[in-house]
Amino acid sequence: MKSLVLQTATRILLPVMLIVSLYALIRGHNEPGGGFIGGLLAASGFALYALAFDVESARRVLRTSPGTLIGGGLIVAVLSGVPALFDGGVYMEGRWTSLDIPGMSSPFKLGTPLLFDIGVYLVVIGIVLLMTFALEDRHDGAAARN
Amino acid sequence: MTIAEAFTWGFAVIGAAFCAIAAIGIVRMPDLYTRMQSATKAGSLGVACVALAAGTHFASTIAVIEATLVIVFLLATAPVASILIARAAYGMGLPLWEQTTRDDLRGNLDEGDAPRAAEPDSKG
Amino acid sequence: MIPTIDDNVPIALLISAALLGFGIFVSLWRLLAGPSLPDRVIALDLIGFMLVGLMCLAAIVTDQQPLLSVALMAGLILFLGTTAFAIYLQRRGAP
Amino acid sequence: MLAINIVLAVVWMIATGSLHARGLLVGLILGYVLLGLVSLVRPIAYVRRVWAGMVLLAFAIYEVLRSNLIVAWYTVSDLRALEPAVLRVPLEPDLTNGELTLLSVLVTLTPGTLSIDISQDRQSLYVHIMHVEDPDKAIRSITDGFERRILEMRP
Amino acid sequence: MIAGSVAILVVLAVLAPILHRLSAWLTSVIVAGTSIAIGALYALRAPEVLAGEVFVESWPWVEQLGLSLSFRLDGLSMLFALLISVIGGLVLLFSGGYFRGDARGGRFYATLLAFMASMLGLVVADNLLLIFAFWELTSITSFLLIGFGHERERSRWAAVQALLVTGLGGLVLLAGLLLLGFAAGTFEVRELVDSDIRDHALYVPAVICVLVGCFSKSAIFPFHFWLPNAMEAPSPVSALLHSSTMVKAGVYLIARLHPSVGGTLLWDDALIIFGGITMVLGAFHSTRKRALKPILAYSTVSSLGVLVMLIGMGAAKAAAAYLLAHAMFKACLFLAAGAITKITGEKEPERLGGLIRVTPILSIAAALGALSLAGMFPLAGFVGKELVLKAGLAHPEWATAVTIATVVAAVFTVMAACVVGFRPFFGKPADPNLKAKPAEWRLWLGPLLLGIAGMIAGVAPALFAQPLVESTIVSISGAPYTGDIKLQFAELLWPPTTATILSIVALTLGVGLYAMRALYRRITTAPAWLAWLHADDFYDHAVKGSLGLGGLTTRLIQNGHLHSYVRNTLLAMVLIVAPAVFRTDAAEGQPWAITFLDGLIAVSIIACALVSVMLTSALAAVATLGGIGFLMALLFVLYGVPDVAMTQFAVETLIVIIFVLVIYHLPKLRSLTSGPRRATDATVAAGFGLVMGAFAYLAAVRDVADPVSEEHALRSMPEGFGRNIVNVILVDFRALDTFGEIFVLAIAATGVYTLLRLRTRPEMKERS
Amino acid sequence: MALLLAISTGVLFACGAYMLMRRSFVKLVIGLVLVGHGANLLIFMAARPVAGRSPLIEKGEQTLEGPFSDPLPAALILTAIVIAFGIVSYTIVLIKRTFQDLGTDDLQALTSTDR
Amino acid sequence: MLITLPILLPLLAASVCLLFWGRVRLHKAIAVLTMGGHLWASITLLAQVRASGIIHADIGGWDAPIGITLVGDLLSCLMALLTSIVGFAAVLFSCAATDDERARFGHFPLMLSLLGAVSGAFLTGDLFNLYVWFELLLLSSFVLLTLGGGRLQFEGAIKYVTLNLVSSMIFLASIGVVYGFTGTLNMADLAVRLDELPPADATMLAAPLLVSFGIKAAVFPFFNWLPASYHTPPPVVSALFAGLLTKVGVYAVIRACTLMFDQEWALLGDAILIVAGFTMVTGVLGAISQNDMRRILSFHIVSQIGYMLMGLGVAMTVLARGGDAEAATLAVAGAVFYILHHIIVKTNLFLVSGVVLHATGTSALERVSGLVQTRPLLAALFFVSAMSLAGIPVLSGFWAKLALVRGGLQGGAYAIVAVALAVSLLTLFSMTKIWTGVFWGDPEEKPTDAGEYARSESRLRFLLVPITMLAVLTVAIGFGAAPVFDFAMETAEQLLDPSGYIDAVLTPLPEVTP
Ligand code: NA
Ligand code: NA
Repeated sequence: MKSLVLQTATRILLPVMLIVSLYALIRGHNEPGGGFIGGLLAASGFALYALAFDVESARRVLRTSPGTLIGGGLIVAVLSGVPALFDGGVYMEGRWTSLDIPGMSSPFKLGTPLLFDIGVYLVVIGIVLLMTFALEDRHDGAAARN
Repeated sequence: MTIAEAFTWGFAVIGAAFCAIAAIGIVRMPDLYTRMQSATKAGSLGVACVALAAGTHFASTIAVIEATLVIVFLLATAPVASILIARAAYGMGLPLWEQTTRDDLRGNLDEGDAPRAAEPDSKG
Repeated sequence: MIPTIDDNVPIALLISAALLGFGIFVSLWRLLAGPSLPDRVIALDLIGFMLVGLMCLAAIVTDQQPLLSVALMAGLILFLGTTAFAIYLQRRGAP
Repeated sequence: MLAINIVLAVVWMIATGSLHARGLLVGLILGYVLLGLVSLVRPIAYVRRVWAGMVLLAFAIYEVLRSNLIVAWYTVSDLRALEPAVLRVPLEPDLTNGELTLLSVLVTLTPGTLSIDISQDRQSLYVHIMHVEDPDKAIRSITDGFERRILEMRP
Repeated sequence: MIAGSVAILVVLAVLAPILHRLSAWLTSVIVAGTSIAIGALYALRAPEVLAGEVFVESWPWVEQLGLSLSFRLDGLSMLFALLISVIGGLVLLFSGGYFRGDARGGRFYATLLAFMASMLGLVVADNLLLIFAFWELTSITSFLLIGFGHERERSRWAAVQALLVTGLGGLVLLAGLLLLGFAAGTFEVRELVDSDIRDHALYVPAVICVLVGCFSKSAIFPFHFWLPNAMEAPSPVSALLHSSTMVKAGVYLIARLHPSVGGTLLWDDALIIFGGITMVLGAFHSTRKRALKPILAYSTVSSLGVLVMLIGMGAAKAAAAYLLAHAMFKACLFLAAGAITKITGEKEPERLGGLIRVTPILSIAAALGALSLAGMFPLAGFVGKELVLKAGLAHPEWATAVTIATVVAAVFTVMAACVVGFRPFFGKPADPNLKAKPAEWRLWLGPLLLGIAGMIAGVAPALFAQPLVESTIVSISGAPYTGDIKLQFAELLWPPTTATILSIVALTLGVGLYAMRALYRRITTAPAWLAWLHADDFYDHAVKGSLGLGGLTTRLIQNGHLHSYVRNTLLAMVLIVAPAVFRTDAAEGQPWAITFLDGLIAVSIIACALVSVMLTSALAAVATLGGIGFLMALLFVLYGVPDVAMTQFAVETLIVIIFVLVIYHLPKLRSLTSGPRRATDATVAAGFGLVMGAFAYLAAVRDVADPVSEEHALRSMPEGFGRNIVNVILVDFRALDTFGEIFVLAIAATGVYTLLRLRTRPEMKERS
Repeated sequence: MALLLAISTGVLFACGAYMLMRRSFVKLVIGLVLVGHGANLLIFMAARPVAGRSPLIEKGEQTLEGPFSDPLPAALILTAIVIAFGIVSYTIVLIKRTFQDLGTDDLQALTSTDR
Repeated sequence: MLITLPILLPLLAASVCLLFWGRVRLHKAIAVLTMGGHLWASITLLAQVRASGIIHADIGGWDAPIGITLVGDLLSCLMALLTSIVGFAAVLFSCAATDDERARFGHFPLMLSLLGAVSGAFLTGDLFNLYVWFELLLLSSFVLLTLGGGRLQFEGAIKYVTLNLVSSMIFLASIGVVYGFTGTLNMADLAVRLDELPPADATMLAAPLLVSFGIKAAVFPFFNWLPASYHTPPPVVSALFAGLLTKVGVYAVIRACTLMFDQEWALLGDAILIVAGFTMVTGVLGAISQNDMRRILSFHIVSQIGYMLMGLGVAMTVLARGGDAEAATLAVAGAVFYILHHIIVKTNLFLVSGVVLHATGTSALERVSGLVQTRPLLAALFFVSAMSLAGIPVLSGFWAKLALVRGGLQGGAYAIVAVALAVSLLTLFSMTKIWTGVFWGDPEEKPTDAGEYARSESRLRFLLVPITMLAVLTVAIGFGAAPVFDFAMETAEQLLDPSGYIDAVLTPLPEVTP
């Protein structure tokens, strides 16, 4: 069944959840939050969309496939540990740079751990969606994941 | 006790009280629909009050905005959830309380989908 | 050393916590007793609400603003869970 | 959608801790882009509806507070006095999705009333009411209260 | 050179199948030639060895285990090496005829050569563990040889039986050899003599283990039953394995160890008793068998018993002479028997006859072998038997028993010799239309040479028998050679002794028994009481017993029910862990103060858990689980770990969603189990809960002064640039955990996806 | 509190174990979830958490003063929760698929792989 | 840096495969290349550790015990090397044996993630990190087991999943308790801190940990999940499981006992010996009672786990009672050699069973016969591996058995040696059961049809490539036993003297200035 109320609410909630998820991701290093929670929030938004509308619509809104998110996220996470290797560090050793983003009061500390967290974020979105989409999608037999 | 503290404590106690009432309601009320009435409204209002208390307690911009967001989300999502459950419960044939005086919906519940969307993209 | 929070928590906040705790406990009864599934779902929903409330309250008591954003996120996700239950109920009700 | 855009911008400001104009601007742009991403932006002017919206908000808050107290009273009072009912509220024929949603949400948010269903033909809203003494009056209070004010918000 | 000879055979074994594909004929000649050449190589060393010189070659291998590549050539080794290579060569030649036109020939050569290599290695090895290694290899290669005709069920069964019996012995032997090595402090056989092992505490177990191993290999009672069954092997195999080589491995090892280990009451008496029993039993059984090879097999069993007994009696001279004689006549007879079967297709001597007209040379060869077996002068067998009788008569303690047993065995042996060696050639065929084709040269050459060799050994021992026997005596007795050995039959015959008389008596009685064999067989075949002598049943019972035990335990433990698996696992866990928990006094330390909310949460969690067990609606149970999750989240919030609380909250919700999306396909929960079972389960579960609860309490009251997380708190901000310590731990301090965890998630999602999407054919399952 | 929460932990483990020994697929998963909660609670207790004090460093500070909840077990629990999420989701779908393919949700009927 | 490669390479490759989902040929190429790299890395790592002692990498640059440390000592590097060998063979085998449908649905990335997780479990020096790798390898194995499965796979999987998750939960809870008692997770640091506790407390912490490892290692009485499931998935998956998964449990037991829980070795050692004895016996009894090649082999895994534990148990009891230190070292060396040998041979036997299955459609003894005639090379390869498994000289299994028996006898552990020898006979028996059932007999008698397992003859020939590799390896180890055993002895010495490990890990690495 599709509920009109739910659909309307979802269209409003999705962007909010995405913003909140990014919020959780970015500030996770300093406040409660992080890649997991951010990812779960974002994924919840899309999952809600899939529940309220249908999987096809959710896929369209997502614009990419969960599989790509997983693969990409994993690769980001794996590679985030590599930079330190170039200057004699250990794998996953943090490498930091200060980024002066316009609109930010203090310089933003950008480092490989954050990159790692972004990888986590993407993976979590990917896996939750891969599962919920697969569970919700009634059109069986479609082998393509991408 | 400052004024701000008074507000904080006041809102907190009121909110908590509403929550407690909601909980009592959910236990005491005779059928699902009346229980939902009690739970959704008193509950969300109660939590909203506590959130408001938090906003006044910290009294920083961010805290206020966050508290506001909590309130808005709660007040926006709680009814939606209630509507969904109510319709589902009715669809399941969950009986109304015997003292219910009138039931206009009986026999009129549309099986299948909700109203067809007016806007072309509402189905995504 | 026995770790505890500060003893001088305002009485009002303690009362609030007690009320919320009472509320959760009472709602649990509905969650556990049912009788119907929707009853349990709304009980769970309400418990979730009160948890959000408790988080806000905890933020006040411990003077930790970050807990407020936890409450925010919890509130968002709570909705998703209830929605899923509702959709399940709908599907089971009208297969 | 402007409202959402603003909300997003504010969230952005909190997130980055940049509470000034530049932050707001970045937030607005970011929010717009994000909204674009989820294909929700409709370029419509909203300004005219702000006032009506505020009126609605005030009314809703009032209603919520008032009726919450009533329900609180119901809760602790003798339940046998209650006379609940499920009533059909006839609707204006051309309500948009948003308006329908808003209406049923507001009805639900108000203690004592709970929307259950909107009929497929979008003509009726079924509402569960906790205590009904006069069904017609109850229905009228909904159509005159929320529905009218929502319609006033129309562009 | 010693190791090289083994290596040559190995190489040959590898090459043989390839060669065989090119030319079967050439292969048979090459392998036989090489084998005999190896014999010649050893023979070249004979003068030095016979002069008492000992050749040693030694390379280190796995020193920590005591295994070195040590080889030694002394008299005993020389005798065996010559037997293996020469008889092996003849057998290989014979095989060329036996497997003519058979594509399996290449495989056969490979296996047989591999066996010969193992056997040769065994007799020249000078390290206890190296001996064991070759020992096991002979078991395996003989397994393949016995089962060469694996299309037949009986053949497979016999191969497995031989392998298991010798394998069992081998394992016991391993223990024995190791113990021996520990007792001696060395694993080099040549160094054993110098050690004082007979007084060592490990001596008795070591000897028992070694003897069990040797007995099993050499088919000594009570392991005698496998050898006759092994006659399923092709005749050339029987000729080699069961006359002169494999079954002699046990005898060889006993002889090899005798100087350094023997001489104690335990050792000597065990050898005499078990050897004697085997001698009589084998000879008796040989008279009861109908087919050629079983008769020869039991006769071999008897001979092995004789050898073991002789060593136990310290009769090195008799042992050496008999060993040599037996190798020649038994190989001759096995080959002859194989040839007979090959040319007539018959196996039972009673149905054969008159083959003298078809294959005169083979007949002569067989007659020579049979006469030698019967102990007729002037053949080698006569010398052997005389010496055996003399040794028996001379023994200080066992003279009477041994002599009687020897005579009885001799009577049976004579009869068997007549049946095998004369009946097919000189008797009348049961079936007048018996068709026989003449034997080709490769079929008769081997037997003939062996028969003639036996005669030469008897008539002119100085040619090769005397020196071989003499040097072997030195090796067996461990004492310097005293030079009073008489192998000339004339010297043995005159002046006549008790032994001579007994020998003649036995011969006469044996021939008489042969004459009355129809009556004799009626007497010995009929009674069922003789069945116990047949140990096959015992083996079968043992195998069936182990299979049954296996089946029973497996049905008990691996009964297919997840319920009992979980219950047993948890029960065992409780039984192991609970004592470990309750024997400590770890419950010191200070419990926390209780607060109102903590208590409430704890009680609520308990209530939710208990209710979730009792609910019959799956969804309701899921909702209850959600309740527990929320309560946990609350606990996390109250105790200041907001990240965990948030994660718990989100995960709980997602699990509920997945549950909800899946569960409505599933039927309602029911109470299916019986009351007693529920009670058992509840008890086990309660025990599990008790243990884990105890752990929780103990861990909670324990206060660690300096947990590693103090460092995290100190370094999170200055070095990790994050104020949220939990997050810094997750993405920096312990990022590798998170790293693994996102892979867990990715794989879980992939799993869910494949479970839902990949629907292969429903018949995609094992057809069993 | 320690004792009471320890009892809760024990009850979670016990109930989980009991559910693992039932015959229904769904109860199996419920059992897993319960046991997982028990394990998390146990880790949580082992850390001797400090009521209310989050392991969050104040803005502008470099280190955290005074008693605070041990952040390491928190990180462990977080990881464990997420891993359990992955595993439980997989298991839920596994039982669904098994039910579909086998047509039963009775664990007692699953004996063909061991015979 | 090298030490991270055995973990990173397969996982990165798995990620790339997940990104390019469904591209079978790409997956195959990536998998083969990755395992080649893994092999190279493991060999180099082992050589390096042997040359210059225990190495470790503090991941993230945080000194132990703050961060997670990967530790390469001889044992862990050996296990990593074995992982690459088995993985390489399995990947090669999969290239020809796996059907397209299965390959499209992630067979290769799943295998790679399994191999990465196994490597992680071997190389990590952190208790909780070990848990994480355990979970990853478990989950990968779950999915591999059920991928495209039918009834049997699901049935097996449910048992496998349930019992292994019980183990995981016990492990997880134990980690919590251990942290509560010691405040650390780094194994070297734990070794130090556990010694400060009363011995009984340390043993109490050891008990649940060892139980959970015991479940993973499939020891008596926890092994039920293994025979219930290992024969159900495609043979290459069984082979991979058979070679590696239980060995992770054994590795964990060895690591825990030698490094951390050396406080009450007499008690623990006795317990381990009892468990080892029952494991050997029940496993082999199960094996001889089966009538299917794969089931026999599955039960054998259980039995042989007992041997590995026996070496450990003998060493512990001997040393705890002041016995012969040489015997203890020999016993542990025997266990190490046994693991080394077993992983190679067991994998190979399962691969052989795979060829049998793909050639005939079944692995049931009574449905197939005479393969020695129709597939002599396969028969020869099986024979070599089977005899090695049974401990026939001079194949690798002989040395393993010899070392264990010698260590046991020398240390005076006669009972367990007697059990080991008896079990070894039954092992031989069950190998002959397979040999006579599958390879001997008249091939005409039981004509077979491979059905859905059918593969083209050229593919079947290709399948022999990895099998030959492994068979050659077991022969080579047999003949080259001296250096290998030297290595095993060194490993044993290192294990029995954990101070080297502890010092290496807890000494911070010198700062590298870029
Ligand atoms: Na503690
Ligand atoms: Na220690």
